Amino acid sequence: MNTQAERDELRSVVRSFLESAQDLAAVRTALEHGHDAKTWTRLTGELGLGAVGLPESHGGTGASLGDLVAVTEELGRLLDPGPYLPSLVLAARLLTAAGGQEDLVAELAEGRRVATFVAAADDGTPLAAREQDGALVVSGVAPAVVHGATADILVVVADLDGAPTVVLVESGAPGVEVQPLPAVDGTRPLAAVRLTDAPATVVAAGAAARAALAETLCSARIALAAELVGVAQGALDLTTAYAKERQQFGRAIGSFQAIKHRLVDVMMEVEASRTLVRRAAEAVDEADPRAEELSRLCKAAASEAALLAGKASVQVHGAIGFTWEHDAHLFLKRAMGASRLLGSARDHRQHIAALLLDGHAATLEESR
Amino acid sequence: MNTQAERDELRSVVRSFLESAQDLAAVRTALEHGHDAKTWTRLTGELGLGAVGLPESHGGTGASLGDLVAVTEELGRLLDPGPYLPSLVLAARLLTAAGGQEDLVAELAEGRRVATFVAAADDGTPLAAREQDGALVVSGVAPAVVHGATADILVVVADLDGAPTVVLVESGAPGVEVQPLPAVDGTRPLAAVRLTDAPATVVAAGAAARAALAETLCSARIALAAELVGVAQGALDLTTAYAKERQQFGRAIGSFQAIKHRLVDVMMEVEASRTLVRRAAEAVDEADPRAEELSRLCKAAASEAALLAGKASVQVHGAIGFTWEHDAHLFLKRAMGASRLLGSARDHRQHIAALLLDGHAATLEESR
Amino acid sequence: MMKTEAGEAFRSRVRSFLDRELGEGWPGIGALTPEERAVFRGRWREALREERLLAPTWPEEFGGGGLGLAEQAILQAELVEAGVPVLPLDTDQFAFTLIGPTLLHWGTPEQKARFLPRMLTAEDRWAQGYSEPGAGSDLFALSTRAVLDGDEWVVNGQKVWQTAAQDANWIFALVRTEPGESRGRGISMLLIPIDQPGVEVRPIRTITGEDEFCEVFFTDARTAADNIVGPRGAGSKVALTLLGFERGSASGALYAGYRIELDRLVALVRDRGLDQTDWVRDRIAQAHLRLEMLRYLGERNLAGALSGAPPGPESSIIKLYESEYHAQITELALELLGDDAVAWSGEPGVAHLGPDPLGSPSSPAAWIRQFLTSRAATIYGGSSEIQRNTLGEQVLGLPREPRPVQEAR
Amino acid sequence: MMKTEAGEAFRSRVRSFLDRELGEGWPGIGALTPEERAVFRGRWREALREERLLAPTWPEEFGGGGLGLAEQAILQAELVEAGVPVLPLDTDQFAFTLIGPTLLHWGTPEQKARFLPRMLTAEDRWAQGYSEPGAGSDLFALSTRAVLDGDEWVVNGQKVWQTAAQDANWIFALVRTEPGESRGRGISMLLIPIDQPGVEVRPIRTITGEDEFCEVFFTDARTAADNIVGPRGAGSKVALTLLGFERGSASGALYAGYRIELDRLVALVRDRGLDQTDWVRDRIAQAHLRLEMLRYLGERNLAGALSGAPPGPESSIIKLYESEYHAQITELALELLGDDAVAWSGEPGVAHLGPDPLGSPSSPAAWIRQFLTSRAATIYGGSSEIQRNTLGEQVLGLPREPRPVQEAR
Repeated sequence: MNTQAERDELRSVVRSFLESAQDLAAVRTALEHGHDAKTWTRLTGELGLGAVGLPESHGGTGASLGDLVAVTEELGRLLDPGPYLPSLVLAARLLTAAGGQEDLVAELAEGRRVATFVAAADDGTPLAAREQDGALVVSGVAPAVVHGATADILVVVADLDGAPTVVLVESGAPGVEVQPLPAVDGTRPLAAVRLTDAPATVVAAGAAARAALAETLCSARIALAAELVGVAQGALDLTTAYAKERQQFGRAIGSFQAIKHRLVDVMMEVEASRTLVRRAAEAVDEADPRAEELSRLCKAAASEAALLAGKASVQVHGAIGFTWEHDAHLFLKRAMGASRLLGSARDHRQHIAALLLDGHAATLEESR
Repeated sequence: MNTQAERDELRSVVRSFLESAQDLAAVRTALEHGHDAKTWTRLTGELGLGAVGLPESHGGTGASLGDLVAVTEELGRLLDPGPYLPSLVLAARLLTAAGGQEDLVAELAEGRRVATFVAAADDGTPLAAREQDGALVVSGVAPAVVHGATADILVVVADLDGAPTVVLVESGAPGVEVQPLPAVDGTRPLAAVRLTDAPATVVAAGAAARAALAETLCSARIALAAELVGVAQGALDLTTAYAKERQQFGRAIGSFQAIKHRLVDVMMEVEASRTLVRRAAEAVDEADPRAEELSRLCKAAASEAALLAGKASVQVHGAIGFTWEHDAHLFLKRAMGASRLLGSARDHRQHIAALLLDGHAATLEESR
Repeated sequence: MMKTEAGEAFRSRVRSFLDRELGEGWPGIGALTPEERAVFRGRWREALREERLLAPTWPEEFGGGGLGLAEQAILQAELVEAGVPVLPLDTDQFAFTLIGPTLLHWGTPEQKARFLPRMLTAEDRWAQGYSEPGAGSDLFALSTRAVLDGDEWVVNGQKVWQTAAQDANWIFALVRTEPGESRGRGISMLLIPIDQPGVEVRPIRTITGEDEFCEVFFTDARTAADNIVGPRGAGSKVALTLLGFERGSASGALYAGYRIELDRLVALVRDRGLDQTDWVRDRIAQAHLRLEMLRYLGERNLAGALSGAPPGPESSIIKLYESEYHAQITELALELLGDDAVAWSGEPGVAHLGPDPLGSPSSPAAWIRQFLTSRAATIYGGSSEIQRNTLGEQVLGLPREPRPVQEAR
Repeated sequence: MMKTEAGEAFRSRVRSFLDRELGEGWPGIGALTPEERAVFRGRWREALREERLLAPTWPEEFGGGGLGLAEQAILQAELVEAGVPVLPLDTDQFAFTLIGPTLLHWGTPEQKARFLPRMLTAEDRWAQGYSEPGAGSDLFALSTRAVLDGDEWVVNGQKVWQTAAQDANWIFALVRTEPGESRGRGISMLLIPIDQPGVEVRPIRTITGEDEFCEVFFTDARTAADNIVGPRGAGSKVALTLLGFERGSASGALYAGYRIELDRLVALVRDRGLDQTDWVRDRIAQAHLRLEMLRYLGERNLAGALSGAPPGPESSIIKLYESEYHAQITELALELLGDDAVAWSGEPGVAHLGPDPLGSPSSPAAWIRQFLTSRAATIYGGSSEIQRNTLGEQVLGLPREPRPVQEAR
């Protein structure tokens, strides 16, 4: 695990790389043509950022979620359109948690192959697996799979005779149908994936699979919350710069309280969410029993912060912020997509209410 | 029914009278000693304002709710501490709707006697009535009766063998116990009323009682909503005047957008609520089937407008608004009390949701 | 709203006309395919024009209906409720709600006779030229200029945020004609033909991915000297006059449009089995309440206009309520759609601005588009911030912001 | 929060002390009657002082504990969690969080030796004299003045919004001593004895009906010439220095206090059978989320202070979050109470400002009082509006409002 100073260094590596290799004009190219494979392999392989947060046994730099969130926050801030979330946050971590698969995880970390996470819903609802002629096959529909159309490998959550099972399916295998969707957030492509008796390899089953899935979703919520904090910060930076420059009625619009206070409200949510994300990552790294709860709290907070920042950005920019050519909408739409992924703020508040009010208060008591 | 111009005239009669006879200093006296009986008899008897909205058969000026809301709005604006709501809006109208009782209603209208409305909850939940030695007696608790400690007569909703019944109980009768409550809103005293086999006279029973109660509560919600609009307007006026005068950082604080926009938001809610109140009163006067729905809509709207205005008033006034000597808190507390009486905004939204979503859509279809 | 006998007779006439034109089972224009819709718009515009309902309040000599505000209000509400457009072409809103009324008020007899009938036939299709890059909510901070060269104005500059300028062949524009004067005082309103070499129209793609806006570039563009509306230098007064026209008449149509939308949202709630979910119920009830407020504020505004009462704060309040209502209702729609709100799936929506008309789909694609376009409603025609300043100063009488030091010197 | 060995050892020491002093089954000070509370406060203050925990970070020579920020933070959180006051007397907050630290930083050796020990013994009980009628959030718009007359300052003017001045015998006040200078530049900080004919203290009744504030009138009041803190004319700098002291150390106590309050609210939810009501669940979850945000912002602030990092925006953000959190939670409480929220029934609450301590009643009277006092939290110590200006300008770097024309000239 790194110190905060080392993390800040990691953060600035990501930032400098993306600012030079993939500015928002390049992100726009990705809206039409998908992410740039070369940028992706440089980011993962050359810079080694694909290895962050993965254990050394799997070619990683150490299983620190605190490090990972430093990376995903920066990816969010610059609207990275690559498959970091599905391949490295979801698939690679699930494989790692499930055990084995060191080589495949190392390949993912180096950006040589890309994987994604496939379930009937992104809370891990399983597809159906069964034995057929001595081999395992999987069937079912995953309605919105992140980077589903470009991934090489599908890491699938399936149900085999009532037991949760993590299996691998090659995207080119028979019985795999992929239908790209017109995602609102063009920086993160989606596809519907339909499996029909697709041949699969078991990675883990039963209690091990269940634990791996829970652990992965918990970490992924936090990493995605960090991304949302980055998105919110990016939108806030864009808007603040505009409010300083843009003159109306003889003064910079950022001098008007209506604008100033609105941006302060955004900033407060961004700061508070970032703090919560870092605490949640720390909780995972320290095996704190509150990690699950904190993962939901920070995902809820960051989702709302990013939506608030995206809406404020469009509004404060005025008519120019309503055009395609301006970048404000890219942030708003990324917020719209990412705030729903892995559970909305409302979904997570429902889980929190159950912890607080339905007698599962143990972890909360511990918190004091 | 009067024209809007005549209503505006009515409105200005109430306003001029209260401004001269009962300024906020006098209202403060009422906080300690109860409302001034002389002002009350002048308002009702001398000015004839007690007769507004009651039919001529009962000594009224005509059964127009549109007229009545012109009066109650002004009473709210000047925080009148008298028993207009319980005696004239609730009791007198319930007696009138129930039929008969012309003399008593005329006495109430002239301010010679004061009545209040007693039920187990202010949605008309009944107390228990039974026959005892050939006479009717009533028992039960009404936890918060408006002007309960000073009323001469209790108009009680009771249940007699499963049938709703409206009965009269003299406040001095045996079995009547009245316990004043420390009301948050000191301008409207409350008391817990406990009846223990108190002797009662039947006014109406069965379907007639049920209809009279529904009609009365519908009208009373609207009249109370008008009062809340007045309270909100009074708070807004006070605050706007302060924001124009009060200098900070070398300028009037009302020139700051944070203050200006906040007051505009209050003004918008006041205007919209007032419009809705007038439309609801019109609907009652026209026997529009939407009257019930509109009564709930306007009570919900006006309750929230008054709370918004009261809170803004305390905040914009700063520390001075936090003192007892300043009038801002009187408006906030009146809003706190009146917004709960006859159902909160949330209560009414629940009724509206039932109309919209539980298949009782007939009246809403009619509305288009 | 008080119903009058004359009004109800007119309503019957409109309904008969609608029955005749639309026939049984008309589902609303929202249910048509884009191709059907284009055909229908043309046919429907012709029907309105023949019935003299396209410009109902204009004098009959110019092809108008000679009707009053009350009838216009009834007409518009009936049309929206029936699911047909009030102004079928995108350019019609500029012709019939902006430049047409302006010409009726300020135009010379020649201007009226020349331009008004051609608006009805759509021989002239109008674009609006107010905003400029950099001006934003500050309407009079503009720099497009025109100089008189013989009997023609020569115009140079740029206008932006035009909707529908692609289809227009004329533009009415605020331009600076008196360079010595500052801000509001040196501006005139000119009518400029678009089909000339000096005018270039370029589309601007919006947040929804559609080419809904345009930029218009003037490079030595020319228009006849007498194509000026009102006196020289009076352009800001001419432009502001517009704001008083037809006060309140659209409020019934506004309500009808949002009611159709809320009905669609309630249907979505039922379809998704969310009608017994507490938070959904509360939000729907709240939306209904806000919509009824909007409705009666509109009726009050119209009633005031009909009775000749001086304008109250209703118009500005309505604009603020409307834009915030629509932002909230479309946010609610996305919340109801849940995970389906991440992709533009299903049939696309129909309206450029404001709610989708009767018959429109209740798909994620349609609601997402409404969510995004509703972001613009708090910007167009004076941002919500500016509206609040105006209300605070004009209605509450609060002091204006101090001017910046530079200007005061 | 990173736990350290030294910190945990100190925590154990505090807990042993608490066990020893409070014994088994201590219910929290909120559970005592007002009379019991008054007695307890005195006894408890004595215990803290003897343990050298009343001024934990002050040097031992003045009666302090000689401890660091980290220990202070642990101490305060442990005390609040245990339901005992950190600063038992109302005047103690002014002594130990304001004038004491100011004297440690700016005071002469004589001032420190004279005043600090007497704060510990409560021989000197302090009031704060910053605000004036008419100044509000504009801290330096003050007009109380002092002139040097021989070896004494003669003070005339009025201070207001004092809490606890009834019990105080000294007041530290910002006064204008250099009449030529404008605003911030002509101000000094003086220490003035209250027990003299020239000082009159009058109570001000607040919105809750209690005498919680005071006005202090100075009429030729006198204090020794050397009772000035820092240089003449440096009063605004001296006053602002305070804001940097003890950065973050109270955050754990802040969290503990609000957690105790939220637990009480959750108990109320259960008592009223509302724990399965959807909107209540959502609001409670949201409250928990906001409170955890507040908690970790506070920890981050403290961690920054401990590591010597430059101050971030946390302090101002925390103040805004806190005041808005408290306004929201107390509004929720009144909503939960429903019709019971109309009367001051049940046991009264305990705290003047901020949440009621452990053991306090969950009655309508207590929650109504909290609702009303929480209105003040968005006003005290710089209104929320001022805080947002400061954050916008200092953290986001947004331009200041233009100065009014009068001032610019």
